[in-house]
Order: sequence, then structure tokens, then C-alpha cells
Amino acid sequence: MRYISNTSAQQKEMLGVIGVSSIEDLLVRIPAKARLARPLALPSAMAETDLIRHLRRLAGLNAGADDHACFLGAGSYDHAIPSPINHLISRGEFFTAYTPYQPEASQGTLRSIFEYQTMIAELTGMDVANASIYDGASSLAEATLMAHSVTGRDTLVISRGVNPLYRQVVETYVEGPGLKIKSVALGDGVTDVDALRKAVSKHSATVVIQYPNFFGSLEDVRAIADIAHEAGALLIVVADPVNLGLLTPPGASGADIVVGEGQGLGVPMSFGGPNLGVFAAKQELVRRMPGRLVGATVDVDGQRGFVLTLQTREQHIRREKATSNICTNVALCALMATIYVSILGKRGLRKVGELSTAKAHYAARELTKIPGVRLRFTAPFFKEFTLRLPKSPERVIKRLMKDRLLAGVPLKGFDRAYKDCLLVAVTEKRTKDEIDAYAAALAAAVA
Amino acid sequence: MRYISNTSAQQKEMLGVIGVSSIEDLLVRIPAKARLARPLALPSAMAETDLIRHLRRLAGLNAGADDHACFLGAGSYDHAIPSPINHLISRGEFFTAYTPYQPEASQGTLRSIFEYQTMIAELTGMDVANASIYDGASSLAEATLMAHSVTGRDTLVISRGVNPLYRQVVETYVEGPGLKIKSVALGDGVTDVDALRKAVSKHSATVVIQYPNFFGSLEDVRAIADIAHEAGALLIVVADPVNLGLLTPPGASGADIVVGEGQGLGVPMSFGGPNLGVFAAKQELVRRMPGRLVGATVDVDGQRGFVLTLQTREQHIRREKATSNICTNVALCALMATIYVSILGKRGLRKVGELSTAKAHYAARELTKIPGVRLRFTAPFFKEFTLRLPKSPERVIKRLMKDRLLAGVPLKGFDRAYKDCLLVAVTEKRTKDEIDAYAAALAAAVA
Amino acid sequence: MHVAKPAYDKVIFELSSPGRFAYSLPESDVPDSDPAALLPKEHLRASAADLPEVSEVDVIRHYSRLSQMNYGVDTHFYPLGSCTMKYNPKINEDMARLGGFAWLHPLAPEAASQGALQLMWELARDLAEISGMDEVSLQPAAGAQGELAGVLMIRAYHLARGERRHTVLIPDSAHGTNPASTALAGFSVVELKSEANGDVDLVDLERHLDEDVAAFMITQPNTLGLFESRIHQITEMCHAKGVQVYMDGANLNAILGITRPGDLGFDVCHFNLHKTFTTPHGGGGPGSGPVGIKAHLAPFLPTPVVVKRDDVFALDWNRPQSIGKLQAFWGNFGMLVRAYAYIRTMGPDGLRSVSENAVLNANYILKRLEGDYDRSAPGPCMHECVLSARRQKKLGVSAMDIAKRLLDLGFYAPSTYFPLIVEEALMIEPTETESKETLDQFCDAMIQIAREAETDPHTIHEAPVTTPVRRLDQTLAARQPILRWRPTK
Amino acid sequence: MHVAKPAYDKVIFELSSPGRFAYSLPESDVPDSDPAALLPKEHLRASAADLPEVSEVDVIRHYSRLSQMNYGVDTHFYPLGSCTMKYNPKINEDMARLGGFAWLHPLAPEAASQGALQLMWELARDLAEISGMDEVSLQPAAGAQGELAGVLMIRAYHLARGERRHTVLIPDSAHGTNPASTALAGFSVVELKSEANGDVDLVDLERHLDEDVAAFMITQPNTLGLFESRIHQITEMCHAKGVQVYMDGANLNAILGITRPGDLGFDVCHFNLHKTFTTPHGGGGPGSGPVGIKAHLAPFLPTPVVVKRDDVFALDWNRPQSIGKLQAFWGNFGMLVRAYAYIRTMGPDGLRSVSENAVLNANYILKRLEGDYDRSAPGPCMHECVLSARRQKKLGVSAMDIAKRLLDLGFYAPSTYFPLIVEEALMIEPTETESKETLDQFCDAMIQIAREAETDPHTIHEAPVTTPVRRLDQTLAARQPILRWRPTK
Ligand SMILES: Cc1ncc(COP(=O)(O)O)c(C=O)c1O
Ligand SMILES: Cc1ncc(COP(=O)(O)O)c(C=O)c1O
Repeated sequence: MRYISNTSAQQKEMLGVIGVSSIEDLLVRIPAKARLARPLALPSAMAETDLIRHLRRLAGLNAGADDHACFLGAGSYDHAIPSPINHLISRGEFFTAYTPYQPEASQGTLRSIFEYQTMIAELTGMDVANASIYDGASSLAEATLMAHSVTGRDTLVISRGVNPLYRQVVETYVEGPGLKIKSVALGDGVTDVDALRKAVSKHSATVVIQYPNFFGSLEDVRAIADIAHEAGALLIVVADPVNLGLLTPPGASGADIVVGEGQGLGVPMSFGGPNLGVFAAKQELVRRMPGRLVGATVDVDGQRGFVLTLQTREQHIRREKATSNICTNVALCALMATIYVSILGKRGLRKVGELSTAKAHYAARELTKIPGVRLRFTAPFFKEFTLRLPKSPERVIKRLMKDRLLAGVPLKGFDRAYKDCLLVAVTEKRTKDEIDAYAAALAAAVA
Repeated sequence: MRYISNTSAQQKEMLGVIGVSSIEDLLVRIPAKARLARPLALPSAMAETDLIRHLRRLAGLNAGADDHACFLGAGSYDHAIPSPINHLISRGEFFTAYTPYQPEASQGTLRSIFEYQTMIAELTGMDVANASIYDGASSLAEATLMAHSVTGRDTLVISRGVNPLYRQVVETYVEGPGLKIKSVALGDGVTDVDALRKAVSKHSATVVIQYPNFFGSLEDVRAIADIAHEAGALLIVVADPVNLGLLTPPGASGADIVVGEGQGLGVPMSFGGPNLGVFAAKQELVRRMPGRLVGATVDVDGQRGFVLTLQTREQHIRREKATSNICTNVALCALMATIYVSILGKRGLRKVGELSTAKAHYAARELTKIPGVRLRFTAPFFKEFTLRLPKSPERVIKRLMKDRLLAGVPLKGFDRAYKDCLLVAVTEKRTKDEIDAYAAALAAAVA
Repeated sequence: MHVAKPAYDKVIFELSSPGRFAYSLPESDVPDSDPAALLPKEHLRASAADLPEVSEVDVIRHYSRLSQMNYGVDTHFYPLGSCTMKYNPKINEDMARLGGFAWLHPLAPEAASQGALQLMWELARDLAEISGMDEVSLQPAAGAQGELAGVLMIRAYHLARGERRHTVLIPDSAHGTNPASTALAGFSVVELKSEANGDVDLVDLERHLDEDVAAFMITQPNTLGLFESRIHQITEMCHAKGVQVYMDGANLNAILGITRPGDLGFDVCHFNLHKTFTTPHGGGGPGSGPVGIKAHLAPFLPTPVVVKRDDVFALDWNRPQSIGKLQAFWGNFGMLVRAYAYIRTMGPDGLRSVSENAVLNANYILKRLEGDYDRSAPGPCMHECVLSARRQKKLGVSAMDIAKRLLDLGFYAPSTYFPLIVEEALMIEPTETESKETLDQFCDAMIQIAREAETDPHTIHEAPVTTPVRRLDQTLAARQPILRWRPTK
Repeated sequence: MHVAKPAYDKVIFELSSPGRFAYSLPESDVPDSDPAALLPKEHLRASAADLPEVSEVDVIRHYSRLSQMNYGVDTHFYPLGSCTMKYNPKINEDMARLGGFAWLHPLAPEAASQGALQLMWELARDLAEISGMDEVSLQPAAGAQGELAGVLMIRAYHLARGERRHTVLIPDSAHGTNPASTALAGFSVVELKSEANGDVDLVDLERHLDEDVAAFMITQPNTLGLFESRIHQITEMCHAKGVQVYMDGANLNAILGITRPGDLGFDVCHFNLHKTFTTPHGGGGPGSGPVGIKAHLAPFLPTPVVVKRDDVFALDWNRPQSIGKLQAFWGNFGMLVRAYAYIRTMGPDGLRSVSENAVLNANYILKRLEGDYDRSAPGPCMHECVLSARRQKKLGVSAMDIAKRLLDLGFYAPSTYFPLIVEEALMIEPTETESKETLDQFCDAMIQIAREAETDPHTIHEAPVTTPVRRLDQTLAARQPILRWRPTK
């Protein structure tokens, strides 16, 4: 076996040293009735060339954004990924290292996480960020638990502008602690502030909104922050950091915790995972935060170095009293994001936002010129918007696939009220030609 | 510019230090009439996403062996390339290093070349190998010049079994020194030994054959070596090292110099370049060899280390008297080959030969079952063979492209005598299914 | 004499120069693209985020240099117990990066995702076969999330039967995520004392099993690297009291093709694809923690479930009793591709051989070191062995000191101080991918350190001296947390 | 105190263990596959080649560790004069690896290679525009082969006009490949003495120009990094005598978009895509050395020539006067893809900016170091500057010593002892991709060394001490050449 180094001669030699005659002798603690008496019923071993052929075939059955114009969003976005990222993260010293438990032999990872924490704090406008959570949804779930533990309150007030997939994950996570969820309806594409005001009470641990929200619209974060804070609840804002090069950071509008999906920062969509759960908070909440934190310190010679710190929050020390059960997180995705932000930098990240805005608005203009196609909401949107179609979105999607266009996410599955709606995302990667082709194809499809 | 580090502020600062006011001031030695008065007429800069789109389109116009079953050979072969090779050679420390002029900072490259030299010597059955020549053809050309300089003789006796493209390169290289070339005809697929005996004389610097030859047939190297040596000529054998895991190494049959194309050892075909010119010789010829050589030595502390050695053969020292003009060679391709040979190893390389033989012979059997399709020669062949077709090979090729089959190399362009012939190569990568599909498609095409 | 190079000591922000950039973005090709005209002013950032301004060469050089400050499996032996730091095959990386996988949007139409869904369906089926479980969900993002999912399914199961059970039993030898996940699922954790070798104390277990107990959660082989022999008895005892048995599958690398959790009576078992199935650790993830269950728990599986209907693969959302979702999409698909490629590469015989060699390697180390370090338990171990440095501790050399010294000798360190029930624990997991030569070098180093503890403890206390930084002040880091870079004025 | 790790000291053969393997090959799926039955016995190797027997993890770890013993542009500043060690963009690597490029067979039908041919056709056209030449052949595999092709075309040109000219004039400052290639093309080389700053000595040139001279071959900017101002006069003098003028284009990075060889009167010029156009050096190649020519030399271009006919790209073999082929196929296509990607990325303004910044960076270094090292010539330089360590040499510190000391200070070394006309030459080419910060660090190091030469030469003589090996015995290597590994008994 090419992944097993010892030859049978060496195996014999080692058994000799151990003083047994076969590997069986080492398995004596496994009782006979526990033993599997047959080989595993799995396909037999494939050679590398056969494996490649097989997996290329499977991959070929999928409509990837590498050869389709992708207007899908709803939590995963086809932003351009600069080439250096993959080259750098593929270096074995990063790729095949464990969590930096031995900091002296892990300064590469530790330094990059420290940079990552800084970037996320900057982008979100918060004081501190952790080293990552699995994805945006679980990051939100962790944030609601944290709000609960900080406030000692049991009700979560969540806008229906928050990605429904995220809300489902929150529901899973709050099952154990038995927290209650109050949903707040939308007005015209954004959280109904009056309804929110009514929903909030002294039992509210947190108010959760998304910015821009699931439908692409821009919430009035500041106003909602005030409502939450008046009631003594924390404001959690779900935000995609790739948008925050251009948009006002939630921290500047009063958020106490900002979570979100960082996939847009250089992480391939990869059918939805691995992703990058971003988590940032105000300084005073740091000791209640879930996940790893890297801090700066010095070594015995006084030289700067980095370590995992405030570990008494974590499961390996605090066990059932830990702030979270998270252990393995998504360090490599955080590294991708760190390199992404380094490459895009101060001006580039803003430009990604500008281009996405411009192209999304152009697309909305062009698409709504088609008879019967309208914007579902009038609220201002950013790079994603909700269309109402005169024909079944599912049919339209199928039709546009023929032109190698991934037209958008149909909303029926999320909410039947939106069964005639299509959520369209337009990143900086989309070209005018692609948008025009989309408009032409859509016009034909709904004609 | 993302590849230019200095900002305009820094540029100004630097100009200040230099004591000039603009970059123009640094270009004073370039006379006005030499200056280009307009911008270069090139397409304007493309962003990375646009570039990717453009080059994917160009690449998509080509029929690569990644999605076609490739039966093309004639000097470039679709052998399987183990995945680790690309991962390792892509490490910046290898990829972006220069020729190891500072050995202390280049031990990685030097060690790997030392390993490469050892592997090539082993495979070819020779004493020493150099660090590489551009490709098999230029390697052969260098070998003929070396034979000329060693023997002081002016005539090269070259079998028509040697790849005609290689013979063309030899012609180019011997134009300067004014050497004469005598071609020796083929008998039934292999060099006509009687004709060879007649062609050889005391003016012959070398006899050149290819093993297996251009048409896939196996030459009697030993017999030809005797003829060459009797006349005091050196025997140069062109051989593909990937075949020499199974086949008798030319060194064991009397070759004095072995050259060949090492592309099969893990180097992508890449439309024919970069390739890997292999060059190996007997010990006594080492000081007449072209190209770089790495040798073992010790450092001031007595530790083993490696350096470029016997450099007085080379152009940077010997200038017009150097054994060759070669400077940059193909070190990275040599590294690919080194890793390839490490992965395949003693048994794997033999197995590549066995599988190629088996599949080529199976293909020959199946294809020649088709009425009118015959082997052009009866001489034993290895992984490549020459078919005579009942219909125009060009037409057949075009027809089979529809089934994503690259059927073979038509021989008309090389020699009109073979205008009904197709040269078919079958590597270990081809499957029975592909061969059967080929047979079915060919049967239909010639029916 | 050789001297160390001064370590690189930059943070990317410190390379920044105003106006420098590495990005490549096209100019807008659409009309009317001024964001100030398109978005209300209050939504536009008042000032640009303070991010690095560097060139592409800055980025490449900085992160290449940072990487050189790390040890990885690709460069070093990494005997980190419980983590299964085996070699991560490169072909898996190529496969995960195929366009149809890496660039596939999770909400692409099902008809246009059939290859991805087929891969997931097959992988779930294969993991079920490997573990002897009936169904497998691939959604959990890592082991801890697999635990959460598993415990939540147990909870839902009891509730569906009308039972409210509040506690989960967990041995004191368990990994920290076990109690943490259990608590997160709303249970109280009762810690059971293990026997000295990590075996379950059956008497104690018996005593604790009652109608308030929802589950018993153990690691098999246990965290001392020993197979729990009385496992059938244990699972039967539990089942007799209506208690579900959960297996933490972190140590699955010991038993592939040899024995199966499902056949041992476990009701739930999670996998760590980033351990047993070669997906790289990446400096701390991403991982993937699929969870397998017996049929009675199937109604509670996370949504959606990948199903096959008439040769068409689909996501089934219609699972009214489901515990719901764990992450936004379907699982860490990129990791699933790697694990799938690995399983296909190895085949059934290969996988069995993995475990056999993992066990052989661990026992070889155990044998070679048992003279110099105390064993935590008698007899052969499975895929890892836990030694104690208590002898060295008496000489003033702790498990941590030994770990640091190993860094200087060219090895990453074993896990230390885990499991908690072993004093000065050194938990060593070599994995099957290491050769005897490497194991010998490591054992030689360990023995050298044992000697040094007796004769030259100073060298050990000074260690590491060859790493980019030396021992770091953890207390300072925690007391005055500096969690982000700030410009020095 | 920090201490260096002991260097890794293995050769792959030393990791071998009989029976171990890393390969993955399918079993034969065709009948009758025994080679002994298919091939005559004498063609089968009597005994297996003595190759390594190692596992995949052995391979990965060995070569990862070897790589760590190298300095590359990705990790270090590489001020190697004449080599243009600029940053190699990563996107070029991705593009060269696209399936339709990397897996394309050179003899695939033309109709199935249109994308590759188009790329070559466009690149040749672009290089012609950049250089002001009329046509460009992409076939030469490196600079030296480009020279050979160029000189052979000149030879063919003269012969076609019925002239037999036997000599080529080359300045003493030339790179070694110039005389070597010229000799290979069958000419005698006459070396011309340069002026002290590397300029052509016009009087001497005039004296040598006669009917036996086929060509004059110079580097522009010259190897001292200076632009030859009287270039029009020179090319005119030559042309008046029927002498062709060849430009070694190794230094093209200095003049992109500023001036063009073709406009200066050159008849032939080669390019080093591995210098100016960012294809990586790979530890010594592959490179790519296209050659550009004026129309009168077009009949002699190497075959085949990529042509465009009615929007279809083709290889034109019908060139009866061609000098023939230089390598088996069409050129180092993989490198052409990279160069093409680079030119498209930069555009005309970007390329000009490359040269401007390359010149700026070199002059900045020159300015900062001219107080401590002797300049080889007055005035501003182009893209590189040549310093002399003759002052240091008097203190017993040679150019080589300085180079070694730089390795310890974290930099690769400048080119040393080239050009030959400068005593103790240190040839420094920073390239445009380096930042002022890096240049300053380098200059600080150089100045530190100049101080050390005065006060602490011992440190310099001991250098390098931080590299995996220290100074190596070159004499021993050449006297008793050990050119391959052999097992020790
Ligand atoms: C025994 C055991 N259980 C659970 C876990 C948690 O797994 P993860 O880190 O994937 O969440 C680990 C991880 O180290 C472990 O070793
Ligand atoms: C001035 C000059 N000419 C020619 C060459 C030869 O080029 P190559 O190494 O590509 O053959 C070099 C390479 O260093 C050079 O610097």
C-alpha cells in the first residue's frame, strides 16, 4: 500500500521486537464475537488513474460556476478567488498541521490567525474576533447561546430577514437550552421595525438581524440596535464580511456581536462547505466567546510570539461548562480569508463591493425591463435582490440552465409566500455580457 | 500594479535619494531617436477573472488527453502522472530558485539533481548522466557533437529508425561544424544491419539508433554496437527512460552514449514542451559531456554536500571552447522525473513497462482483426506500433475525434512512403474499454 | 558551527505601504456604477477598513515564510495522540479541486448536482458499512458537531417515546467535547470514574444506570488506546435500562474492517473524516464529523437527507421528526470528496491493513519506550499508547518539557495531559503511514530525553531552542490579552 | 540562545526499504499480458534497475525537506544580476495547468489544437511588437538556443546571398553563451575589448569590421547595466559592411515600451521568457528563448512556423530555406502560456512600468551602495548595477565572501565575477517586483558587510553559518567526481 510505509519484512521485524507472532496477537482484547468475520463490503481498491476518471465523471455531472454564469447566492457566493490563495494554503506546513497546540512549532498558523482576527475585527467594526466557527449559521447559533448566557434571558427575537437556513440551525442549537424564538415579520423587504419593537421585551436575550438581509435588502441597523439596547438585549448582526469593505460595519451601527459567513473571502463554494463562520464581538464579551483565540505574547528571550489564549473558555479545559463544544474549527478557511483580505486590501475589498453593487443594480434594471418581471421589494438592496417572475421560477431556472446560466435561488422551498420569487445574486465576477445574456434568456423564457 | 511593489510615494522618495526628479532622468543614455514614441500596440491589461475566462476558452479549443483517449506517441506520451509531483515541484523554494550557483542556499535542487543523475544512470545502464538537456532531440544533437569531438571524425551514421523530428534537429546542430550525415534504411521495421555495416567507415564518428525505434520496433542493439565499435565509432542510442524499467538498458548492450526524451517520467505533454533531454554516457567520456553535472563533496565541517562540478566544460568558464552552449536547462522537469522515479520505484517502473506492453499488444491484436487493418512491420514492438490502414489515416483520425479518441500519428508528413500508415502508442494509462472503443470506431471508420 | 537564522517576525499589516495593492479587478463594464448613487449614504462605510496594502510578492513571501514556521505531517512526524495525524494523500487534493466540485454552488438545481449528490450518497453508505450503522448523516462539520447531532437525536428519540431523561453518563477519560456537546444538548453530565486502564467500571456504571439516563457515551478504543473488551455487556446493560449508547469514533483508525461499532451494540457513532479518512487538518480544520445511527434513530437525522430515488439523487427535506439543521448547507463537502477518494483508493483490504499497521506501529513504540517511561496500562494497545512521564516528573521534567525537547529533535510532540486520568500523560499515536525507520528515530529521541532527564535536565528545560520562538509566556497572553494587531504610533 | 537544527542529510535512495512502494497502478485489464510471452527475452532487463523503494509519505517528506534547503524568489530576495529573478505570478501556473494545455499532445490534429496555436501566434506577434522585430520564432528552448538559432539564421542569410563569412565579433563583456553559441554555429569568435563601462569601443569595432565578419553580437543594455547610447551608429557601421547585428535580449527587462531592438537597427534579438516574462526558473530551467528577426531573415526561421490562414491556425512546414528544427516539437509551450498570461495581465502600460521600476530600483541600490563599494561605471544604470568589491578585496574579502555572507543575512547573492571585465564583480539586479523596504534591508546588509570587512572579516570568511551546509569543497568535487549515489556496503 502506497500510504502504508512498512513492508511485510519490517512488520515481521517489529512483531519480533514486540514479542508476538502476529498482529492478531495485538488484538486480543477484541472478543471473538466482536470481530467482523468478512471483508468490508466496499468497492475494491482503485488505482489513481481509475479514481481520477471516476471522479472527473462525477464532477462533470455538476454545473459548476467555473463553466456557468452563476447568479446564485443565499449564503454562498461566486466571488473571484485570487490565485495565490490556493498556492499558499497548499503548502504542507500549513495544510497538514494540527491545531497549534505546540505554539513554538506552529507560529505560522498562529500568526495568520492573529492577522485574521484583526481583519475580521476591522471589517465588522468590532473589538475582537475569534479564530473561526464552522460556518455562518452555526456561528449565529453560537452567538445566540452567548447572548443567552450573557443576559441570562431566554428569548431570541429573530427577524425573518435572517437566512431561513440559519434560523433552522439556531432552532437546532437552542433545543438543548430550551430557548424560545420569536420571529419578526418583514415589511417591504426589511424587518418591520414596529413589529420588532412589539416583539422585544425584558425576556429578550438578543435581537438578530441580517445585513444585507436574506432578500438582499439593507436593514436599518442603527434603529434596530436602539430597540434592542433599550430592552437590554444584545444586537446580533449577521453580515458577510466581503460586503463590509464598502458597507457600514455593523459595529459602527451598534451591534454587540457580528457573525456571518466568510466564504466570500476566498473560500471555494464547494457545494456549501467547508465554509467560514465569522464571529466578532465587543471587548467586554471576550471571555464569553466561543472558539479559539490567538493572542500575542513574548518568549523567554523576549521575542514576540503568538499562542492560543483564554483557553479556560474551551471544552478541553472547562468540559461541560465550556462556552461552546467547538474543537476543530475551520482554520484553513480562515487562512484563505486572511490571504484574500491581504490581496484585496484596503482598496480592493471596497472595490469588490462597488463592482458587486454596480452589477447587481444593472442586472436588476435590465431584468425588470422584461414584461412581468418585477422587483419583489422596494427597499434598497446591495448585491442580491428578489425578483417576482410571471412564470414558475423552477421552470425558468431549468430553461436557463441550457444557456449555462444559473439563474438564481427559487424561494418557494423557503417560504410558500414567495413561490413566484427568485433570489438573484450578482458578484463582481459577473460581466455585462453575462447579465445581458441572462436578460435575453429570461425574456425568452417568460415570453 | 499588483506585481510592482513600490507605490508612487515610494518612487518619489527613491528618486529623491538618487537625486533625480524623474525616472526619465535615469534614462538619459537612451537617445531620443531610440525612444518609442507611442505605447506598445498590445491588448490592454486584463483582470485576473477576464484572463482566466479567455485562457479557459483557448484551452477548451484543444483536445487534451484529460478528456480524450490518447493513442498518440512519436516522442511524447500520455503516461500517468502521480499526483505528488505537481504538489512538490510547485513549492516555491524549488519552483522559483535559479540554477544552484550558491550551493549552500541550493542544496535542495542540488541533491535532487544528484538523485536524478543516479536514476538516469541506473535506467540507461550507463555510468554517468548529466543534469538535463532541453529535450530528447537536442540531447541527441549534443551527443552527436560530442561523438565528433571525442573521435575527431566527421560522419554521423543515423538509422532511419530514429525519430525524423530528432534527425531534423541533428541536421540543424551539425550545420555549424559541417558534419555529414549518412542515413541507414530500415529493413522490416528495424535498421537494416547489412546496410548499416556498409555505411559505417573509419570516418564514422557515431552510429545512432533508437530503441524502441520511431516505428515502435525493437532494434538489435548489441549487434549494432558491435558494428559501430569495430569501426571505432561510438554507439549512441536514443531511448525513452520510462521504457527502461522493463527493457534491457542500452548500456548493457554496448551503448557509449544514451540520450532520450524523459517526458514520460512525469512531465506533462504540454503540446510538446518543456520536455526533458536525458543524457548519459560512459565514465571515460564525462569530461566531454555537455550540460551541468552535480557532484558530492563535503563542507568545511566535513558534512556531505553537493555542488555543480566539472564546470570547466561549460560556457560560462570555457566560452567558445565549451562542450556545449547550454546554460538554462530543464532542471524542474528533471525534478519531476526524479519524483516520478521515486514514486514508481524499482517495481513500479517495471510495471509501467509491463502494462504498456500488454495493452499495446492487445490493441494491436484487436485493431488488426479489422478487415484491411494490418501491422506494417513484423518486427517485435514494445508500446508503439505502425498500422497500415485501408483508408486515409487523416480521415480516420478526424472520424475518431468524434468519439473523443486521438487515434494515432499519421506518418505521411514524415515520409510519403508511409502515407497509409498510422503510428499508434498505447501506454499503461489506456484501458481495455478505451481500446475496445477504438477498435469499434476504427472498424466503423474503415468499413 | 552552525547558527540559527534570526526568525522572521512580521505581521502582514507591518508590510503595508499606503497605495500598494495586490488585487486584480476589472473596471466596471456596466453603466451607472457609482455606489453613492445606488445606495443610501448611511450604508456606505464612513472610512475604509484598515486593511493591509501589500503587493502580490509581499503576500507570497510573507505566507511562505510563515508556513516555514510550522511543523506539518508533510515535513515532520506528528505523533499527536487522539488526532490521527496520518499522511494526507495529494490525489485527494486534486480531486477536491475539480471544477465541478470546488465551484459548485450548494443551491444549484438538483438535476445539475447529481455527481455531488451521488458522491455523498455513496460515502454515507460506505461509512455505514464501515461502522455497521444503519444510516449516516454527513452534515456535521467536525467531531464535536457530530456529537451534538448524535446526542440531540438521542434526546429526540426519548422524547418521541414520551420519556424525559436528563442525564448522560461520560467517563472521566473522555475528550472534552463529549461533556461539552452533551451539555449543549441540554443534558446534565455525570462523570463516571474509569478503571486505571480506562476501562469502564461496570459496577459504577450499573449503579448510575437509571430512567433519568438518556445515554452512555464512550470512546472505543478508549482514550488510553485500549479496546473495551466487555463492550457487548456494556451496551446490553444500557439497553436494558433504555439507555442509548454513543461511541465517540475518534479512534476508528484502530478498528477498520476488524470490528464495527454497530455490531458492538452502539446506537450512535460519529466519525472524524479528518482523522481516520485522511482529510488534512489545516492547522485546526476544516474537519468533517459524520454521524451514524441505528434505524430507530433514523427519523431524527438532520435535514436534508441525501436519498436515491429511481437512480436520481435528491435532498429529502420532508423529515418531520428531524433534529433540524447543523450548518447552513449539506456538510463539509470538500472534505467528503477527500474521504471518498481515500476509501475508494484503499478498498476493503486496504482499510483493514490501515488499522493493523496503526496498531502494530503503536505497539512497537510502546515496546521500545516501556523501559524508559511508565506505561498507563498493561498489555498491548490499539492504535495509540499512553505513557506517563511521572518518573521524569520526579526528576523535575514534565510531560510538557519532554514535548518541547522533542521539537528540537525534529518531531512534533505527542498529546500531553490527556487523558486526564493519566498523570503526566504522553499520548502517542503514530498512525499506519509512518515507517519503522521514523518510529525508531522517534523512540531514540524519546530515550535520549529520558537519559537527559537524569543527566542533563537543563537542556530539556531550555528547549525548544531551534524553533522560531522559544517558550512563550502563556500567563501574560491571558492576563493582558492582545487579540488583534494595532499600529504602533 | 537560538541554535540551528541539524540539517537533513538524506538522498532518496537512503530511504529505500525492499518491497516498499508509492505507486498506484491498475492491474492489467487485458488478456495475455505477460511481457515474457510478448517480447523476445533479450529485450527484457536481466535485473531490475536499482531504484528507490519508498512510500508516498517518504516522497512527500523528503522533497518537502529538500525544498526547505533552497532559497527561491518566493521566500528570499534574489538579486542575481543578468537573471531577472522577478516574482513569478501564480495565476500563470494555474493557466499553464489547464487540461487543454498541459495534457495536449504536440501531434494532436491541428483542428484540435487551435487554442494552443492561437496562443502561440498571438504571443509571437506580441513579442514582435515589444521588440520591434518583424517575426518571432517561439521554438528555442532557452536563451542559448535562441542565440544558436539567431546565428544560424545569419549564417544562412549570408550563404543565401553567396557570401561566406567566418567570424563573429563579440565584446569581452559578453555572457558565455554568446561565444559558445556562435562557435557551435560554426563561426570563429573574435573578442572585442569593451570600454571600461562596457560600451563598445567604436574604433576597435571599425578596425574589425570586414567582409569576413558575419555578425556583431552585443547585449543591450550591456552587461554592466548601461544602455549603449551610440547604438544607431554601431548598427549602421555594421550594416554598411554587410554585418548583421545580434542583440542578446537577456536585459530586455530594462527597456519594455521605452525602446525597441528593432528600432535600434538590430537584425536579430532573442528573448528570455524566463527572465523578462516571469516564467519561473525552476532551479535551472525550463526556460524559453524565442528569437525575433527582421524580414530579410524570415525565410530562414526554424520550422514549423505558426501561421494564420483565414482564421485557422496552422503549422507551416514548407520553408525550404529554414535552418531546420531546434527541438523535437514547437517550443516550450508551457512557458509560452505563462509569458502570454503575463503580457495580457500587464498590458502596454504595465510593461513600461515594469522597466521604469526595474531601472528605479537598480539606481536606488546603486546610490545607496556607491559609498561603500566601487561602481563599475559612472552615471545612472538601467535595470541592474555592477559593483566591484576591489576595495574589500584589499582587506582580504572577495566578492565570493560577500556573497556567502549575504546568505546568512537572509538574501540570495548577486551574480559574482560576471561580467569578466569588472574586477570582483557584484552584479545586482533587483527587478521591479521588489519593494523599497526590501531594497533597504538588502542595502543595509551590504553596508554591514562593508563594515565587517574592515572590522570583522572573520565573520565574513566563516559565512555562511546558517545554511544547511557551509562552504563546500569544490576542488574535491572536481578532482574525485562523485556523480551518482552508490550504496555503501
Ligand atoms: C477523542 C476525541 N473526541 C472528540 C474530538 C473532537 O473532534 P473535533 O475536533 O473534530 O470536533 C476529538 C478531537 O481531537 C477527540 O480526540
Ligand atoms: C546576458 C545573458 N545572455 C544569455 C544567457 C543565456 O540564457 P539561457 O540561460 O536562457 O540559455 C544569459 C543567462 O543567464 C544571460 O544572462
